Amino acid sequence: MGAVELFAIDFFQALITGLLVGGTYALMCVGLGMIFGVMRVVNFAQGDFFMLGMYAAYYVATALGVMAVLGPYVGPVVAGLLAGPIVFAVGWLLHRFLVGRVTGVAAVGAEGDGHYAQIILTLGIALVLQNGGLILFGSLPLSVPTPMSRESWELGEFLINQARAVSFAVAIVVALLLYLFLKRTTLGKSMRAAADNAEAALYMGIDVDRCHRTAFALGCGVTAIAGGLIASSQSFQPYIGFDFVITMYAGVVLGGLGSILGAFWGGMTIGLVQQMSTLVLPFQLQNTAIFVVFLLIVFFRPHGMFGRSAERT
Amino acid sequence: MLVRVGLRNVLTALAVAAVMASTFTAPPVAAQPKDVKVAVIAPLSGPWARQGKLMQMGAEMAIDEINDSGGIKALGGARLKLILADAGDSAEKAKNAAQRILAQEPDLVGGTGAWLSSFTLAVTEITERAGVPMLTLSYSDAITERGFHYVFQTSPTGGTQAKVALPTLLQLAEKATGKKPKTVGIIMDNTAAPVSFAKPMREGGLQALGLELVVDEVFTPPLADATALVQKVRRARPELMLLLPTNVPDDKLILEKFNEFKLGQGRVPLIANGAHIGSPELLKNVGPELLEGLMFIVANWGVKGQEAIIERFKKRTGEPWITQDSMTAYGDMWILKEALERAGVADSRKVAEAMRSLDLKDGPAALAFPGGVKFEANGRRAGAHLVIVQWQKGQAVTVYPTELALAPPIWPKQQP
Amino acid sequence: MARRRPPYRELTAIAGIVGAFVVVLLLVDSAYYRLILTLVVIWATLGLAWNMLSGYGGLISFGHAAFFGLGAYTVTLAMVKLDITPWLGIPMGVVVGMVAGLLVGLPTFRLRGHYFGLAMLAYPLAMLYVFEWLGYQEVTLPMKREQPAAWMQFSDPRVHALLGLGLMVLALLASLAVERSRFGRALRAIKQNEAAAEAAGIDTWRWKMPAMVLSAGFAAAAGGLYAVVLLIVTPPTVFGVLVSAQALIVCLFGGVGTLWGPVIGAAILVPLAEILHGELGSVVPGIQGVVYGLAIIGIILLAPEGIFWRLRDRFFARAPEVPKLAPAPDPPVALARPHHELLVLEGVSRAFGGLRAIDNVSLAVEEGTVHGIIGPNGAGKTTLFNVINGFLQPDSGTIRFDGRDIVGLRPNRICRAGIGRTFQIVRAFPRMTVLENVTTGAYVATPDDREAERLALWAIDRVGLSRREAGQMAAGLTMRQLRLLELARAVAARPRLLLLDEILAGLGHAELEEVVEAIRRIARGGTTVLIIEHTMHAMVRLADRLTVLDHGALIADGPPAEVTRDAAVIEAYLGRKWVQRAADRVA
Amino acid sequence: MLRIASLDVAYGGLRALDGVSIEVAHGQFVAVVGPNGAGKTTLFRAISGTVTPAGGTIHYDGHDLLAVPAARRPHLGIAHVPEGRQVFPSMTVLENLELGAYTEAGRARWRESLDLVLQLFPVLGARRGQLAGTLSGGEQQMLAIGRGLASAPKLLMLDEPSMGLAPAVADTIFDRIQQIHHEHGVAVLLVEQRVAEALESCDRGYVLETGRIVMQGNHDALIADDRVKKAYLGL
Repeated sequence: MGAVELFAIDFFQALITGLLVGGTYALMCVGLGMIFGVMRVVNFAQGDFFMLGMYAAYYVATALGVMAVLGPYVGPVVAGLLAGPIVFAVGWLLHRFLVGRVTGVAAVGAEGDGHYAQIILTLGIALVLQNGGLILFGSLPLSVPTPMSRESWELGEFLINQARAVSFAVAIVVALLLYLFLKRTTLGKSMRAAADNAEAALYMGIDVDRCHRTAFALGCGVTAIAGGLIASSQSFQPYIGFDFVITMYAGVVLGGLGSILGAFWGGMTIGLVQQMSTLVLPFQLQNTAIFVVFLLIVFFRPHGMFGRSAERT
Repeated sequence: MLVRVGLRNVLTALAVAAVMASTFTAPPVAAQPKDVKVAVIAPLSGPWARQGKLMQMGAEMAIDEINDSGGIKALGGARLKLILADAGDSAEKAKNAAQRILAQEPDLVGGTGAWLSSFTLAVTEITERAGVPMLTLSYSDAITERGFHYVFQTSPTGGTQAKVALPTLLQLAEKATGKKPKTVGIIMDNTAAPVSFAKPMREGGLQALGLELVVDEVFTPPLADATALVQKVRRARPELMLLLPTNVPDDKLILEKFNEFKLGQGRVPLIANGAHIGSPELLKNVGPELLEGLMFIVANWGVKGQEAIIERFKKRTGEPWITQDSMTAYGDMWILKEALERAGVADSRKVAEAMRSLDLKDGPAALAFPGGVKFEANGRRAGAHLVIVQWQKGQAVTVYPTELALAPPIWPKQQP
Repeated sequence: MARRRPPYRELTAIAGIVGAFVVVLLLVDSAYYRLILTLVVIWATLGLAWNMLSGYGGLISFGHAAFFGLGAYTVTLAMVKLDITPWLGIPMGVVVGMVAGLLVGLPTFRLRGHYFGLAMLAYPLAMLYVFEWLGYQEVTLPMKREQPAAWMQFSDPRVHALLGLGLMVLALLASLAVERSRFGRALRAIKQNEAAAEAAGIDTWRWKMPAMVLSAGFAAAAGGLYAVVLLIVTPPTVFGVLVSAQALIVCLFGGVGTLWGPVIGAAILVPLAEILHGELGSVVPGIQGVVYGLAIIGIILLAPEGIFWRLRDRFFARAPEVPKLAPAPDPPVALARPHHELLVLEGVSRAFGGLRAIDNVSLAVEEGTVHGIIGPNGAGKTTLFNVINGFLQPDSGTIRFDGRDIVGLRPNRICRAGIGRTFQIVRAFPRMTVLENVTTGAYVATPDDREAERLALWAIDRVGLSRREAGQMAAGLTMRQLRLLELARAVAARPRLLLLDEILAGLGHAELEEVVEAIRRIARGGTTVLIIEHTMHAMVRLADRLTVLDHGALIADGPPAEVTRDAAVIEAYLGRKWVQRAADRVA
Repeated sequence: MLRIASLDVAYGGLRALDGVSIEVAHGQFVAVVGPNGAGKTTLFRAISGTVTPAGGTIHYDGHDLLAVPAARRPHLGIAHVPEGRQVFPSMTVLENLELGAYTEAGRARWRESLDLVLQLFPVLGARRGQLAGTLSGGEQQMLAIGRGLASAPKLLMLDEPSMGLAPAVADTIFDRIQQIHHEHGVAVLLVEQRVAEALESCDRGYVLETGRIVMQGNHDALIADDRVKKAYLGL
């Protein structure tokens, strides 16, 4: 095989991997993008909701016996999906008792509309979740046990990891369902309305605070599903959130703050850049490549790929 | 009347206060000899919490055994007391932890820590100045290159391991297959330990052994996906693969990718480095098939002669076997005990001095550190040679050195 | 340059802090507490550095670890590779940090709000990976047994604490200088409203960049000292997210945009985290983080803007301070050249999408007059002002001020040229006193801070606010006071032309009289006034000439008495139906 | 139907409304006119619950409105068409209308409301799939009114519907408002600075100045009042 052919094989293998990795990134970015889009809150605890999603999936798969019942192929997927509602509930409660007190209507009039308090509050929540996770779950690295993470489907020269491919498909479906939810359902529409113009939404009879709570919980839940899906490829410990929250922010900003579609493509872009940069750059610089691409895109499109220039930031 | 009662109360209170103050300022004279304090400084929280926990378990076992067998005889049967300090998730916290226990326990005689080499480097800056001997299992050469007098490195350093490991492995390969491998690949992360391990190999070490480096990839942990790494291996097909990540999540990604790309389960012989790759948690995360045949180099492991220790450890902790972190911490406590016996006084500088003159050939300390305990002038353990362990049927068993091996090595038959 | 009154209160407080710190340092005999004290002042310095850019200027940075890390690595690598002592290494690190600040600022200031903050996050992380790639995973500062002091390695670690204290005091003094000078006021004005700041003649880039560079310099110094204290540098410990977060947390916790916030934050949080870590960390690993997180959450719910502001509002609500400075003298009343056209617009148009907000407007404002522009809501009045003062560019047409073409100039240049303006929605800076608010307006007129304050007092007198009112915080003012404040701020620059945007809206009758009288006084003082209103009754008495806009077009222009009888004006105001009915009734 | 009595609203130290009393009967068209800053928008916000009054009462259809959470008020049949349109810019015209129909009544009568809106403003039908943010000012105003109507309200509150519109468009809007009022029996509370159009259409009018009602009366009385003319032209 000639050098060009070899490069082409590497190129497409990296492209496939980038897409597969990017799919779950896209989903976790959508969760964060949703929270920012509706509430305009910078949530630094998002990585820890991702972590909670991983543990939720693990315990649902093992302790609750979902794996035993559904087997090692369907089980992890179902467990990953079930992480969503569990973390949704956690997010709902956190918003009800903490986050809602420094955001939304409550924060109007505070300096910078309460942004300072929000940032530090979510940092505090992150600390509690990580360390509480250590106490609750222990320090052992875990993963959802499935043979899919070590098997691949062969497509000629190319190998497609089964766990990643299934996660990718599920992530796309979940993102699509979320998209349809926001586009089609009354609740989804009212959330978009609250994001667009909270005051006018109130005049429509929409309970804006409830929309915020739903958006926050849903954002946590969706990111947790992404975590639950990745939990079958990657092992994790309670402090893993930090590795992902940065990626999430890069993706969301890249796509354009406030745009959920943008968050999706932003996450996908991160996955692609991370995997494809290895074709030309030293492997060690794959994350540097992400930040360089991130800065370039944001400089040339100061509101991200999908951001509206009228975005209130 | 009221006044008198009041006055009496005040006097009583004052008396109580005076007694209490005296108990805090002056040690009470007691028949029981004072406890001797030794420290474990290790990450108990943060991403390395598991390793700290393993060290803690090993040290606690040693201390219980020492105390149960009569304590420090030279000090009238004084008991060892473990001072545990959490080094957390940063070098700053590790350093603070060291400073804290030194301040709170001025009579500390020595300790072990702090697992991660950057933590150890930070911690020993403190203990060096305080004159407290610090044992460490960290590999970094830098630890004992600073001209410090109070640091004792029980593991072979990264540089030493690199020099010794490959020739040993090549011998193993040749003995098993009848031919010498010609090509080798390296996948490693860019943390300090693998970097210092791989450096001498790249700088002529491989060439001297007649090996050609056909894959050389360095990544920054944590890894998101191993496809791009293993794709290069799949292309180059080295006859021997050095896998040098430093944590279980990355191990899992890489091993599973090897399997997925049909390179696993012995098709390409894999050599790793570090205790994480022999940990029960890795087994739990990837299962026995993927690990079968994988060899790794560590400073210390359960070896022949340690069966009793291993058995006690398993029984005590519920862990399936003992790893380097626990075994080393166990041995470190015994080294401190032996040094205390020789120093005859619970003084850290004297204990350090005694440690420098130790030459243990038997006893629990020597058992924990095969090859015996004797320190060179720079603080490195003389004759600290490495142990090669192999995964065999879901167990990480020592296969080299032969005299310590619990099982013979199985060299994977390379498939075309 | 005349110096302002030294800030005795703050200097005393700093001296107090230094004294207390030294006493505590001497009292504690544990090396551990001394180490913690050292870390308190280092993190406080980083917090102060962050505060210079993000607290005063409102540009929240999530990436100050970039500068901190560069400082740390400069010191370390200088010592390891070049055998340069940290005594020189730290200043070198400061230079490196400042250059980095400049390089980071140039592109990143293009971004706004969260985009800026999150883009800043990328720099330290990119550097982290680059430093690891370069092979600097763990670099230790070698122990120097000969002449340790020459290498900042003291046998007594208290010297480190004192060095840190010195650094923190420098940062405090720098912050104080920033806070009390036009630098700080300009930054705070930018934070509150970048557009209004531009209109007040503040060149926002000129202030943001030095703030970034200064901030980066102090962050690098803190990082350099941190390396000396820790003696080992790894990319995660100096470039990691936790470092950036630490800068942010001590500030947000203590109080943003104040001298004391970072100090309070560091003094509480650093020991708190350590105590929890020491007391609980080895008992139930992780519990220390939980308690620490809960403490942060609890306190921030009680004091969302930080402890400092909460304490101040609760215990130290200051009595208004009456400024004692003598106001600047009246400027000589420039004799208005009769019929000299100071501002001339010719054929100015501006459209938004399909909507023509201003449609081919030509008008001339004569020097020394009060010229009114009236028109219903949405007639394009404010757009016209925005075009004149440079917020918007006209699609076509020319604007000349005193004969000079001003189209295309940035708002702050136009302000410097002599055009001041007020805003429809009052944009006072709530955490500043009336005098401070007004002083920001005077910076254009003079490079001297004291002179600016005197000008401000003059303007305050001129608009009829009392000296007592001058010392009040703008947050508690009434609408009348806010309007006069806004007026004074515009007047303090002694503009030749003053654009007043609906300054009478929302005022009651008595208040309205007072503001009208103030405008008259200003006009008599020689300032030409162009005023927008959409109610006519006050305007008729105030203006020498009226221009009427409707739907972006000029429909009448002339003396008030004439204009108000104009049929087109009546139609624009009362509608065709009214006119029709009136006509019917007459018929 | 709507009875506001001695309403006080203060922002900080500033009184925005001072003892304002206004009544709207079933099916009545009431206009509140006055200059900018007189407190008209504040009045509406108090009714809708986005500002909390310092004193006074608001009764609506037998409810003490101040005790009803803001988000529940539209469900009682109050539609608020806010100043400056405030459509949902990133949503389509149809979605905006659907959100108008978020109330129980609106959902129940969605079909007829939609027909009504499209019949009143045919241009909205033509642009139903277009994002609201891309509409012209006049179209946005129509959409805002249509959105209010979609809730099948008993009381339609309109805040400055003519603001920033070309005269011809403003005239159309006023015609439609009258049509809504006459043909569909919806009570209308209109706030306007275009005094003539507002008073022309109303059954009853109030003049609001610096937070106080300075004049009130029925249509004919106000139209005939010279003070109105004087107050707004300074003649």
